[in-house]
Amino acid sequence: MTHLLDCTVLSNAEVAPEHRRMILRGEAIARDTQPGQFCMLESNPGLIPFLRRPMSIERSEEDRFSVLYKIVGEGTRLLSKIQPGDTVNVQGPLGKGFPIQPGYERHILVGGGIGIAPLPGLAEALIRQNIATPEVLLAARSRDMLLCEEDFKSLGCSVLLTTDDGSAGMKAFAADALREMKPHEKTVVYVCGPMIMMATVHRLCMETGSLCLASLEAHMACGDSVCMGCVVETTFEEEFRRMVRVCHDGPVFDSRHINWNAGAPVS
Amino acid sequence: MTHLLDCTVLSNAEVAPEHRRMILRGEAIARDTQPGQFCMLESNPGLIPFLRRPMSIERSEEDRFSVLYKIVGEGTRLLSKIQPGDTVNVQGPLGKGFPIQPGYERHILVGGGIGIAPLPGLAEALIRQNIATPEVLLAARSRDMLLCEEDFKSLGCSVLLTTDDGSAGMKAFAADALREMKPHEKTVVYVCGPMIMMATVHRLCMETGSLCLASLEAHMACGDSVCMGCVVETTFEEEFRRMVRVCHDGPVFDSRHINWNAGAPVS
Amino acid sequence: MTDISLKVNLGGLVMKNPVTVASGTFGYGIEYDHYFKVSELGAVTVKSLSLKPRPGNKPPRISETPAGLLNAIGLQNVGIEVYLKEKLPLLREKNCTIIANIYGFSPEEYAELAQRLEKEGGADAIEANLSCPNVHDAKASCGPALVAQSPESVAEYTRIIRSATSLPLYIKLSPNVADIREPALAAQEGGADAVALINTLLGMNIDVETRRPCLRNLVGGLSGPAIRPVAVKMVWDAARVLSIPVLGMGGISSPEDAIQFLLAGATAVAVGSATFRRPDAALQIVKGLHDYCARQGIDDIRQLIGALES
Amino acid sequence: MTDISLKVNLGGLVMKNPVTVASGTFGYGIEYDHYFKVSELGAVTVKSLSLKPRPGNKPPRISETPAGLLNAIGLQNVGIEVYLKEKLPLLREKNCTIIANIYGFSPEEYAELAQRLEKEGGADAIEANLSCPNVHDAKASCGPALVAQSPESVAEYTRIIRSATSLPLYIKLSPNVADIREPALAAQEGGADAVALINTLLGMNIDVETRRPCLRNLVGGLSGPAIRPVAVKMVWDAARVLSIPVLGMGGISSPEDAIQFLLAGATAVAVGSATFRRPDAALQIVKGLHDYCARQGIDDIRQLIGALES
Ligand SMILES: Cc1cc2nc3c(=O)[nH]c(=O)nc-3n(C[C@H](O)[C@H](O)[C@H](O)COP(=O)(O)OP(=O)(O)OC[C@H]3O[C@@H](n4cnc5c(N)ncnc54)[C@H](O)[C@@H]3O)c2cc1C
Ligand SMILES: Cc1cc2nc3c(=O)[nH]c(=O)nc-3n(C[C@H](O)[C@H](O)[C@H](O)COP(=O)(O)OP(=O)(O)OC[C@H]3O[C@@H](n4cnc5c(N)ncnc54)[C@H](O)[C@@H]3O)c2cc1C
Ligand SMILES: Cc1cc2nc3c(=O)[nH]c(=O)nc-3n(C[C@H](O)[C@H](O)[C@H](O)COP(=O)(O)O)c2cc1C
Ligand SMILES: Cc1cc2nc3c(=O)[nH]c(=O)nc-3n(C[C@H](O)[C@H](O)[C@H](O)COP(=O)(O)O)c2cc1C
Ligand code: FES
Ligand code: FES
Repeated sequence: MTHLLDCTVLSNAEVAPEHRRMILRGEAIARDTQPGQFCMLESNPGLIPFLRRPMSIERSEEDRFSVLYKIVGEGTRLLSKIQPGDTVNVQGPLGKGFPIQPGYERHILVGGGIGIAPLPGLAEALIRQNIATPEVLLAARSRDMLLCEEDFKSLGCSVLLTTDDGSAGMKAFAADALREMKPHEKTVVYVCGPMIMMATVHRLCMETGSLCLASLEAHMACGDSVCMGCVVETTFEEEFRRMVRVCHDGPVFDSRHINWNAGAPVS
Repeated sequence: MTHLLDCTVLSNAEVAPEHRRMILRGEAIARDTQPGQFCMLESNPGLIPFLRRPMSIERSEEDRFSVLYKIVGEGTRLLSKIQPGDTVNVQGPLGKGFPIQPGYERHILVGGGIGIAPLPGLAEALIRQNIATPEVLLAARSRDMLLCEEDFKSLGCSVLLTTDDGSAGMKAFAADALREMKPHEKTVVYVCGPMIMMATVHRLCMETGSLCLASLEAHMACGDSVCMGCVVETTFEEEFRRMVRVCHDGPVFDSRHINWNAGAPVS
Repeated sequence: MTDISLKVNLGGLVMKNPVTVASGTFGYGIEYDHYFKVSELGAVTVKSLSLKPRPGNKPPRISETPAGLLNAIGLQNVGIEVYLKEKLPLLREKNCTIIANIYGFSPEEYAELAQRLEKEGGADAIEANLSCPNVHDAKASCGPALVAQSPESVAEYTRIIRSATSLPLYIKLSPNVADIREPALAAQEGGADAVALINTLLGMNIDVETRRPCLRNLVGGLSGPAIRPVAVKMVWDAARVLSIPVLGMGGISSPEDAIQFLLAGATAVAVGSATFRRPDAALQIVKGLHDYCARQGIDDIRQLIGALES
Repeated sequence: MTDISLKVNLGGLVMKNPVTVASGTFGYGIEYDHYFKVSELGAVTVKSLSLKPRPGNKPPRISETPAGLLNAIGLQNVGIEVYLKEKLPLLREKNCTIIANIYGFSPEEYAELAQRLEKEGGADAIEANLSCPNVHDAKASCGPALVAQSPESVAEYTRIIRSATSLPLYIKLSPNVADIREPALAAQEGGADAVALINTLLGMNIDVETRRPCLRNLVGGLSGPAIRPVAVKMVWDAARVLSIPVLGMGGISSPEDAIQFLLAGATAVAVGSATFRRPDAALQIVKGLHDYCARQGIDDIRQLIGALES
């Protein structure tokens, strides 16, 4: 069930350079959220930006939920100006989250950059439901951009780090690091990050016979199934099933259903 | 000399319901301002509103100047959100202020509503230049909307009040109250307020032979003489002189040059 | 408070208030019934329906611009069969007044769509979209590639669709013309019961870092508050020469915006992109119209239609 | 840092950088010389000049809209005599490259203006405004009342102005057409050295409290960021079919906006309404273009012209 709620901002603090976590009070949304779902935030009262901003729900608990975001443009800049006590209108939860996969032996969470946002909630759910204590692979540009490392550790997860510049963990791409973790047929990989990273993780999983569940992004207008704006190309044969909505059929997809050669959906 | 300055906001406090005074630090502007001049304020970093907002400079002193404004729409609402310490880009001083008239016996300042904004600075200048201690007539909707009464009194001005609802001073229109003050040929009336009020004050002055200097408003795009957007119709005979720019030739005009029957320039 | 009537008649369709949604911005009409009772709108207008399901254009399909957005959806839709079988029953169950927007690749396809909709009770009125900017190859679409850009074609298409249905028929026009009165009059001559305007303005946005167009289709349709002044002007132009009513749209995001369209001559209005910002925007506008009438002492909203004082 | 050349040639006019201002948004070019050295712009374009001084329309003339504004100035200007006598010497003294925009009520008036400007050294290039939306009675102006809306008239006017001057001649076109390529090609055939586009989009804004139009002239021209996507699209359309260059404008308010126009095919750009927001907007855009080139490793800005990857 999706809600449209004025939520009170409880905090909006920096977690890394240009990265923030906003905690919002909104009971109905917090209650109904499944890991991997997202919400649409109104970043400002004015008309620019005109559209809401889609953000993964990081965690939800009792009457509150959090989003973890990176300041990249006007909308996120305006979000970053919001003060505790202010009100933000939120539409959510939206989309289909990570389908929990009880039949697998190993559960690996791969987060690249701000793409780790939906993963802490997923880790919690896997543990709470006694499915597994997931292994976590975090990739970032550099040490100071690594997010949530401590959060995962305090949940008991093993955490492997990679950075582009080697300032923490391995100096490697996420897929290469993942290869060293030796995923197999009984492994499910949950991945969220840049398209290019997800594509390589998908290919590795196809090699190793692992299940790969990828959380995609797309430019969204409505975020809620009515505009047909946010599609990705699938591998489905029938022409009219080719384009599926990230906001409605996703954002999480079985990576085999995505046409990774279609070109990045977001320019 | 007009300047384009990032000014630091020193305060932005309520002075009456929906009315605020913003004090800004901007030395060049403060130094060069004449009473009756105005400035163009950037109300927001975004593109809505797209245009700056014209505001009379209330007073200027050393390195600072103030504007007194009423919250009426999006631009002034955004101005009201600005916090002390924030920076506002200001273009000013602009236009021609009140031409000081030493040859007159009586100097009456008539301010209606937020129209009193440019008058405190004028009163100060008249006193400082030893021309006169002006008489002041303040008109407002009701008692709580009367602005600057104490400021004028502390300058030594006599202050007459009128309100639409009689909650302070006379229950009368400004022109009727002014009539009771018996302006004569040696009186100069400086007036700023709603068009309809200024038109009646103008007519009264024509009756009594007083000089009437009116500070007009107009919808402005540039505020600084290049767009031809802010004109008022004059009584000049030559067709091509008929339209004059409020931002450049005004905002203060000898009321005899204005065609008061042209219809309100601002809808 | 006295009773205020918001009822209007849009070319034979009685609407309990003058507010519908714009095609393509509200799915098939029932998706948002959990945000508000969509049957409280004067009507719901569904996404353009074609004979066959269509996959639409490749992504990205959306790009934001100042106070607006470009879209290049390319009419992705489930097709008339699925609409009739799966969507219509839900709309009927909710008691919605339905405007079915249709798109065809020939006048005959439009006629067939209209006929089937009427026969199977699939609509209370039909809006023929003769003005979609996104179904053509972008490199060709800069010219008068739209039916709505040729008054002759508008008249011809309208006549053919008209002969296929007795439902109220609206012709949706494009703002990408020099004189909106020409296609509007052509629609009227062809037998339309109303014209709907405006569809989106052709536009383009470029990512200067990658030097690529933000939309895969290069060109898209501009909607949202940015285009409102253009839309109001066109409604005003058209309403003064037409004897049939106008359904106005383009950038409406507040009750005041909607009232501008009514004053300019629209009999009813459609709320489009504003729904993306607020899913219940259309309902809030119905409420705002009521409040405005109450404040201004108007007991019948029809008093506002064309009431611009000029 | 290597040397970066921003120089372009706009139909015979060498500009040290591709940035000018849009006519009507920068007065007679010298007013803002105290904000920045206006001669640092590629050129200054002056307010439309007519043979006689014109008082323009009655106020209000300006109305703000989302991310834009409507204007109905009606070409208030000092006339060519005063321009030559009072404004030109100042522009020359400052060493400005001058594009003189002209407006006439007949092709002959345009020709006379062009001839006098050339004879008296009043311009380095001429921009003929065939597309002002504000000089007609609003109730008549909804139709193709503008010269620029008729390709035949554009060709005819261009030929006649062309024969009167050997200065670089730019024809300024209107976006209120179905296909911008038609008037653009007509201008080229008529002998223009470049086309300038876009002028403002016709629009209207209504004050719902008073039920009156916000502009006394009812209708005005829409400019500002809101129209940028429409302008970029038209530049792209025109540039692909023309062999003469395009001067692009419409909603440019940042260096990135200007680069969009270059990538779409403009050889130079004009900054209009953005100057109202920031008097030195045009100069900031020159600086931003330089920075972009430096960042992207481009040593000649002409490499960007039409370089959209599509
Ligand atoms: C389902 C979903 C979940 C998301 N979750 C998160 C999250 O948890 N944390 C987070 O920081 N970001 C998340 N994003 C991306 C986030 O929505 C964009 O970064 C944000 O909308 C940018 O807004 P802006 O105005 O700051 O930037 P803009 O000025 O709009 O754009 C700046 C850059 O961001 C890109 N961008 C803009 N909108 C989107 C979009 N909808 N999707 C992808 N890229 C975009 C643009 O192409 C551009 O390169 C998510 C996106 C989706 C679709
Ligand atoms: C020379 C000059 C000096 C001014 N000095 C002051 C001052 O000292 N204090 C003060 O509070 N206001 C002053 N104003 C008016 C002030 O500029 C407007 O109230 C303000 O721009 C409204 O902006 P907004 O976005 O809040 O309202 P909007 O949403 O733009 O408009 C709200 C209402 O205000 C009217 N309005 C908008 N712009 C103007 C304008 N430029 N002039 C007149 N009315 C307008 C509109 O018609 C509308 O009715 C002055 C105007 C001028 C031209
Ligand atoms: C994402 C999107 C999809 C649209 N799809 C259609 C469509 O299928 N058929 C149609 O006639 N108009 C379509 N339109 C145009 C709208 O119905 C409307 O005419 C236009 O958006 C202007 O209104 P607005 O500014 O309120 O959005 C679409 C608009 C948008 C933004
Ligand atoms: C206030 C104003 C006055 C204008 N006057 C003229 C003019 O005299 N001649 C002309 O050719 N264009 C005129 N224009 C149009 C601009 O030159 C330009 O084509 C248009 O505004 C689009 O650019 P912009 O969005 O950057 O403002 C005027 C525009 C504005 C806003
Ligand atoms: S964003 Fe509108 S359908 Fe997905
Ligand atoms: S506001 Fe532009 S000339 Fe006065």
